[in-house]
Amino acid sequence: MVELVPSLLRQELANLAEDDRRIDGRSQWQSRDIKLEVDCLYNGDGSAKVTLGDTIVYAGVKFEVRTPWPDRPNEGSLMCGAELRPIAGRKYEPGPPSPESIELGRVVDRGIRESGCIDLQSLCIIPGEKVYGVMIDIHVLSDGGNIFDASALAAIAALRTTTVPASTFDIGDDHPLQVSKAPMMCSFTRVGGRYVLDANEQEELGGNERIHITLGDDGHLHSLQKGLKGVFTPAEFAEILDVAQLRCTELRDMVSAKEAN
Amino acid sequence: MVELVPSLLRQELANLAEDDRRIDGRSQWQSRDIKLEVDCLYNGDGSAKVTLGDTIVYAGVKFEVRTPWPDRPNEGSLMCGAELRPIAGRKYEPGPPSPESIELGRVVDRGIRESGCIDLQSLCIIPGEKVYGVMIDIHVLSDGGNIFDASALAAIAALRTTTVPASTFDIGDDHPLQVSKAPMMCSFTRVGGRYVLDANEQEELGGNERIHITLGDDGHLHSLQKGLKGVFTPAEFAEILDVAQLRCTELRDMVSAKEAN
Amino acid sequence: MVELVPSLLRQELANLAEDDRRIDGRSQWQSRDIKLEVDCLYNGDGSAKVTLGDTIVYAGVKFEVRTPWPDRPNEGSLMCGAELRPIAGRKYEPGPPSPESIELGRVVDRGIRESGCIDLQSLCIIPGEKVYGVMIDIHVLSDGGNIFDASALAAIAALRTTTVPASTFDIGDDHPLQVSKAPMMCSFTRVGGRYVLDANEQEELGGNERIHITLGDDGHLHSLQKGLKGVFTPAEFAEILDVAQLRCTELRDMVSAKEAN
Amino acid sequence: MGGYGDVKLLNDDGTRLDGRAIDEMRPLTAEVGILPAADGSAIVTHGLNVAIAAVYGPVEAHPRKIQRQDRAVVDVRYNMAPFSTSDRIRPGYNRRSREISKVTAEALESVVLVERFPRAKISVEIEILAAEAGTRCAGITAASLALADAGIPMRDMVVGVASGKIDNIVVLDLDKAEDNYGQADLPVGILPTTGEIAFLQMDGDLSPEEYNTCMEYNFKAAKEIHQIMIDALKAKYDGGA
Amino acid sequence: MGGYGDVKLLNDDGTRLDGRAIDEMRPLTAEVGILPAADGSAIVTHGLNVAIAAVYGPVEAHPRKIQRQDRAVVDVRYNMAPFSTSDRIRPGYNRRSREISKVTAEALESVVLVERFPRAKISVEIEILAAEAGTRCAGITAASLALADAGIPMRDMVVGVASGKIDNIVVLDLDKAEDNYGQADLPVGILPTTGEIAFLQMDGDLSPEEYNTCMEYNFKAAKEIHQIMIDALKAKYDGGA
Amino acid sequence: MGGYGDVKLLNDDGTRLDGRAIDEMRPLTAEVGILPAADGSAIVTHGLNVAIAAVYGPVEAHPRKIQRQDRAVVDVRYNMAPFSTSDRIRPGYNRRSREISKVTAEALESVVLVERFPRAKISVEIEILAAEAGTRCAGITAASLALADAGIPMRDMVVGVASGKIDNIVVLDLDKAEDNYGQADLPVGILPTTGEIAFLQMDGDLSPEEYNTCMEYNFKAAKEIHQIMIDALKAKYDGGA
Repeated sequence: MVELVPSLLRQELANLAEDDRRIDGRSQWQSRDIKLEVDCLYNGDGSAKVTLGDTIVYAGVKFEVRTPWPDRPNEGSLMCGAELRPIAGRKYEPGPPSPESIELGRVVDRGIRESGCIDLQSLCIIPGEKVYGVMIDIHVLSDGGNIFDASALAAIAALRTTTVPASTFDIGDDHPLQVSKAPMMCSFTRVGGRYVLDANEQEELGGNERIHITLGDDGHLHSLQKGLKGVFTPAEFAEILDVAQLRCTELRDMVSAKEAN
Repeated sequence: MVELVPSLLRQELANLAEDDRRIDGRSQWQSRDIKLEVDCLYNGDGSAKVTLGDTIVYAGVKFEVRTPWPDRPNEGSLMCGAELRPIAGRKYEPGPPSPESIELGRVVDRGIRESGCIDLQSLCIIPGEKVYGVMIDIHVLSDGGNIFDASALAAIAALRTTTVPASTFDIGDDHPLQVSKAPMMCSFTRVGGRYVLDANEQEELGGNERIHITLGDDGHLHSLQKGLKGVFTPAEFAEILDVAQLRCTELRDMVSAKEAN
Repeated sequence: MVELVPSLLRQELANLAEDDRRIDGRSQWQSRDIKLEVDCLYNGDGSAKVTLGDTIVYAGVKFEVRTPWPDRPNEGSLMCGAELRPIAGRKYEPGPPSPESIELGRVVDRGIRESGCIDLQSLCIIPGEKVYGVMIDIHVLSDGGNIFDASALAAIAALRTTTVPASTFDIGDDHPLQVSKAPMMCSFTRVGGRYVLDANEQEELGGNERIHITLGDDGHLHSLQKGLKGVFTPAEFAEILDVAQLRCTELRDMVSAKEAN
Repeated sequence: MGGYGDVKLLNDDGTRLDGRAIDEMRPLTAEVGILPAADGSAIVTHGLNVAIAAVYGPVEAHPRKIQRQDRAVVDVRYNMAPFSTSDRIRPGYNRRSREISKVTAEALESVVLVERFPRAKISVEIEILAAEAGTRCAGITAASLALADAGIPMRDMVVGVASGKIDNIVVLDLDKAEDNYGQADLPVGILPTTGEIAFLQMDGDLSPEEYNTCMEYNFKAAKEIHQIMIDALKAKYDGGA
Repeated sequence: MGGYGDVKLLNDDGTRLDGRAIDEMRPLTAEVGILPAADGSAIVTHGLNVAIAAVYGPVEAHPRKIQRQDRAVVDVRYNMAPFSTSDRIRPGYNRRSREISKVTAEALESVVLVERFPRAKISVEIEILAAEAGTRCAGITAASLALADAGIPMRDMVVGVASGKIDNIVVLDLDKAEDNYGQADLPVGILPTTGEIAFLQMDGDLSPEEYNTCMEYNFKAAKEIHQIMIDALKAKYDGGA
Repeated sequence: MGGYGDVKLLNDDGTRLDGRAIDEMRPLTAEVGILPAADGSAIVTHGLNVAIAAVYGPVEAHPRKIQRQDRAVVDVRYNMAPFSTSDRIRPGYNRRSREISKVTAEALESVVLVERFPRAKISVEIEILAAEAGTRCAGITAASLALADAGIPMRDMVVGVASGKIDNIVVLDLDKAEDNYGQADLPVGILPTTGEIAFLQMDGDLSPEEYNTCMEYNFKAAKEIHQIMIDALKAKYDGGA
C-alpha cells in the first residue's frame, strides 16, 4: 500500500468518499474481518485476543483481594486500563501513560462499568473486610486502526470467560465470573467528510473526529465519547446510532458463539 | 506599561531609586492595595482570596482524619503547600513542583507552624488512633509580584475562618478551628540597590535578592528566608525588620476587621 | 594522565596488551591498592568506605521494623541499592535511577543474598507481625573504574560490622548482626582483546564487556553477570574463574583482618 | 454514575430536591478579563462550581516536535484545585483530568481558526476552584470566553452543558446529589450558532429516546448560556453597555 | 532463588515433577512476522511462557545525544504485561525489567552489525504475555528472530537458554516450581554458530563443576532451539518449504 | 523546631548537655581535593555531620534554555544519603532538599564571579553522609571550599553557621538534641571578609534582641571557621606549610 502524505491522503479519501468508496474497498458501514480467541494466556484469570484487520489486541483479567472502600463496604471493584506501548506502532513512544492510552482505558472502562454487567456486590467476600478487585488490562500489540473496538471486544470477551480464582485466596472453589450482559462498542470516524465504520490506519491518518458508542443488550447507550478535532450534527449522530445498533448485535452474537464452544 | 528588557529595566530602576522613587509611583515602604475575601469557596473548609495589585492568590483548607505519627500520638498535623501552575503567568511551566513553588509552600508553612497559632494537640481525636490532618493549599492564579505575602495572608486568613467539619467524619458538631495567633509575612526586594516593600512584577524582574520575614502577634520572628542572588548587611536587615513590624501589624488589623464582619 | 579519545585509546590499549602490559603499569591479574574503613559514619548501623585506586565508595546499613510478607511470616528482608549520582563523575547525570545504577545495586544484592550469609529467619521479631528490614545503600562518590568490586566489598564489610539497633525499637539490647559468610565479588573487563582484573577508568573507557563473579567462602558461584557489548568463550571464562578464586580469598582475608582489629 | 436507586431525587410534585424544574438549569454567571497576566481570561460560576480559564498565546510552539506545519495546536490543562472537592485531591494531574484535558482541547481546536497560526501554540489553562458536578462543562464555557477575550478568532463558541437521568426521568444540568445517585449524565459542547457538537461524553444508561430528550434540553440551555456569555463579553468591551 | 529445601522437585525415578528428564527442555515454538506494523516481529512460546518481540528501525537516533558516530544503538524494552504473572504487576517498568532490558540490549549489540548504521537506532520491544520462569531467555530468542525478520544484519543469532540446580542436581530449563524452590539458575545467551556467549546472569549456589554441567546442557539446548528458529524463518521466507 | 519544652537542655552550671559553653561551636575539620574525578572537592566534618562537596565546571550549560547570556548559572544539588539520618530516608530528592539546594545555589551565586563565564554552568554537588543537625551549614562551607579548590574566582567565601535558642537562652551551633527540642534555629551564610550575609533561614521563635545575639555568635564563629578553611586550602596548595 502506497504511503501518502496526509494532505494527499486527505484528498484521495475525499475523492473516494464522493464515489461512496473506501481506500481498502469496503463499503461505508462494513467492518474488517474479526478474529476472537479467548482463554489464551497462562496466568490470566480471563484472557482474549482480538485480531481486527491489522490490529491486534490482548486483554487479560486478574483478581486481587482487598479491603472495600469505606463508603461501599459490600462492593468489590472493577478497573480497566490500557497500555499503548511502542510495540504497537511507530508513532507510540515510551514513557508515562499518554492521553491516548488513558482515554482508551477509560472509555472501555465506562462501557463495561455502566452497563451493569458485573454486580459489584457479588465481588464482596466479607462485608467491610474483604472484597475482590477485578483488573482488566488491555495491551495493544499492533495498531492497524480502530483499536477502541478491538480493545472493548477483547475486554468484554475476556471478562465473560473469566474464572474467579477463589482457591488461590483460600475462598472456596474456583468458579466462573458472573457477567450478566455483553456491552459492545462500535466506533465511527469521519473520513472524506462522512462517517465510516471501523476505520483502518490510513483512514484514521487522513480522517477527522471519531465517535465511540457503547450499547447494552437492550440497545441502550452506556457510554459515548467524541475524540479528535471535528464536529458533528445531531442528524449525523442519529444515523450512526442506527448502524451501531446492528453492528453491536453482530458482535454480541460472535461473543456468544465463542462462549458456546 | 512599556516592557523593558532586564538590563534596561535595571538601569531604569536604579535611576528611580536614586531619586527615592519607584516605577509605579509608590514610596519605598508603601504596599499596593490589598483586597481580602474569606470563606469564598464551596467545598473548602476554610478559604480566602487575596488580591494584591495584579497578584491573585487563593488558599483553601481541607481536613482529613488519619492515624497519628507513632512518636506524636496526641497530635494532629498541619501541612501547607503551594502550586505555581501555568495559569499564574507566562513564565510558569507545567510539570512537577518547581523549586520556586516548593520554597513558597515551605516558607509560608514555617511561618504558620512556628508561630504556634495552631495547637496540634487540639487536632487529636482519639490518642494514638485518630487525629485531624489540616491541609492548606495555596493556588496562585496571577503573579503580579510578591506572591509570598499574598500567599501567607491568604493562608492565615483562610485558617482563621476555617470550620472543622467534624460532622462529616461523625465526630460531633462542626465548630470553628481554634487559631490563637495571626502570624504575618512581609517581604522586601532589593530594587535599584535598596530594599522596597511589596515589589511588583517589574521590580522583581529587574531586582535582586528578597527577604521574607514572618512576625508573630508579639513582634517575634517565626520565619526568615533569603531568596535569589544577592547579599545584605546586618544594618540593612535591622531597617527592614522595623518596617516589617509596622506592616505586619497593619495586616493583622485587616484580618481582624474581616473576621469581625 | 593524557586524555585520549576512545578510538586512539583503544589502539593504545591493544598495543599494550600485545606486550602483556597495562596502561598504568600493572600486570594482567593485578589489582590496584585497596583501602577499607569500617564503622565510619554516625547514624549508619553499619558502614564502610572502600578506596580502590581513584574509586571511592561508601556503604551504609540501616534497619527498619516492618510487617513480614504474608507468604514469609518468619522472615525479615534484605535489600541492597546503589546510587550513581553526579558527584561520582562527569558522565553521571541527575535524574531517576539509571540502568547502570540499577544493575550495580542488583548485582551486589544477588551476591550477598544468594550466598546465604544472612539468615532471614534471624531477622524475625514476632512471627507474622514484626520483622527487621535491612537496607544496604551504596553511594559511589568517585568513579575511577571498577565500582562493582568496590561496592560489593563496601557492602559486605559494612554488613559484617553492623550492629542491630534493637534498643531503638524497644526490642532488647543492641547486638552484632550475624553474617555467617563473606561473599566477594571480582570483576574482569576485556581490554585490548584480553581480560584484565580491576580495570581502571581509562581501561573501561577503551574496553569492552565485563564479567562480574561473586564467590562464596567455599569457592562456589553465587552471582554472575555479563555487562556491556561483547562476547566471551567458555575457555576465557574458565581462566578468569580461576583468577577470581584467588582474588576473592585475598579480599576475604582483608575483611577478616579488618574485623579482627 | 453511582446509580444507587434507593435515593429519591424527585419530589412528589415532580420538582427536584433543590426545587428546580426538570428542564431548569442552575444559575450561571460569567465574567471576562479577570486575570491581569493572561492574554485572555474568564470566570464562570455554574451552580456552586467555580471555573477559571486563562489563555496564553498564540506563541511559537516549543519543542519543535509538537509544532504542526499547517495550524496551531491548542494545549489544554484542566485541573482541579486540591480544595475544590469534598475530599481533598492531591495536587497534579490524574487520569480523569488528563482525559478531560484531551477531549476539551479537541473540542476547542474544532472552533478556533487554527489554520491561521501555523507552528503556534495556544495554551488554555482551566482551573476548577469549586466542584459541584458539571465542572468539565463550566470549564469549556470558561475556556471559550477566555479565547474570545484573548481575541483568538473562532468560528463559533463552545458552550458546555449537560443533561442526564434521575429516577427514570430526563433532567437538565445535574447537581451533585443527582450526579452521585442518578442514572446517566450526558455532557456536551454545543456550537450555539451552527447547532453542531464539538464535545460529547456520556455514561450511565439512556435509551435512544432518552438520549434525544437530553439533547433537546442541552440545546435549549446552550442558547441561554450563550446569551450570558455574550453579555459578559459586552460588559467588558462595550463598557457594560 | 527461593532455595526452600523442603520442597521435593525430583521424582524417585530421577525424573522431574512434570516428567521431564534432567537434561530435557520444555517444548518451544517460534513464528516470525506476526505483527503487521513492525519492521520485524516474532512470537516464542517456551513452556507456558509467551514472548513477543518487535523491531523498529534502523532509523536516525533521537535526541542527538544518544547517537553514536560509529555505530547504531540497540534500544531494548523488556516488559511484562500486567496479566502475565500469578500476581498482577503494575504497568510500567520496574528495577528488574530495567536491568534485563539493559543486559539484553548489550547482548544483541554484540551480534548486530551495528557499525553498518552509524547514528541510527534499532528499537527492540519485548513483551511477555505469559510468564512461567525463563522469560528473559524466551525474550532474547524472540528478539533475535525479530531482528532477523527485520533483515538486520547479524553475525550470529543469540539463543536464550537456562540451566540450574534443584535437589542438588543440575537440570536444564527450570520451570516455575523449579525456579521458585530450586538452588540456582544460569540463564545465558549463546551464539550457536560461534559457540560464544553474549548474555550471562546467574544466581544461587553452583560449584565450578556444576557450572560446567549447566553450560554443557545450555549449549546442547541452544542447538535445538537454533534449529527451531531456522525453521521459523524458513517457514516465512521459503513459504514453509 | 520541635519546641518540646519538657526536655531540659542546659545544665545547672549553664553549660550544655555535651559540656559546651553557650557560645561554643562543635569541632570542625576541613580538607580539600579529596575526590579524584572532580574539578574541586572538599570534606567538612562539623560535630558528627559529614558533608562532601564536589564542583564540576564551568562548562557550557545544556540544554540551551538554562543558559544565561551574561553569566554562569550555579547548579547546586544538596542530597542526604539514605544512611545519613537516624531513620533511613528514601534515595532521591524531597521537598526539603530541593529548597535547600535552591537557596544554597543562590547564596553561592552571590559570591562566585559568575559574569566571567557567560552561558556556562558550574555544578556543585553536596552529599551529606552523616547528619547531626546543621547539615545545610556544613554543606555551604564544604561547597565554598570545593569552589576554591576548583579555582573558581569568588569575591569571598560563604561560611555556613547557625545559632539558636534553647531553654530561652541563645546558643551557638545547635546539636541534634538542641535542634529537636529547642526553640529556634537561625542558619546563615556569612561572607567573612565583607561581613555580608548570602544565606538566611530561620524558624522558631526569636525576639528581635535574641536575633541580634544569634547574629553576634554567628559572626564570631564564622571567623573561626574561615581560619580552618584557609588552613585546609593552604594544606593542599602550600604542601601543608
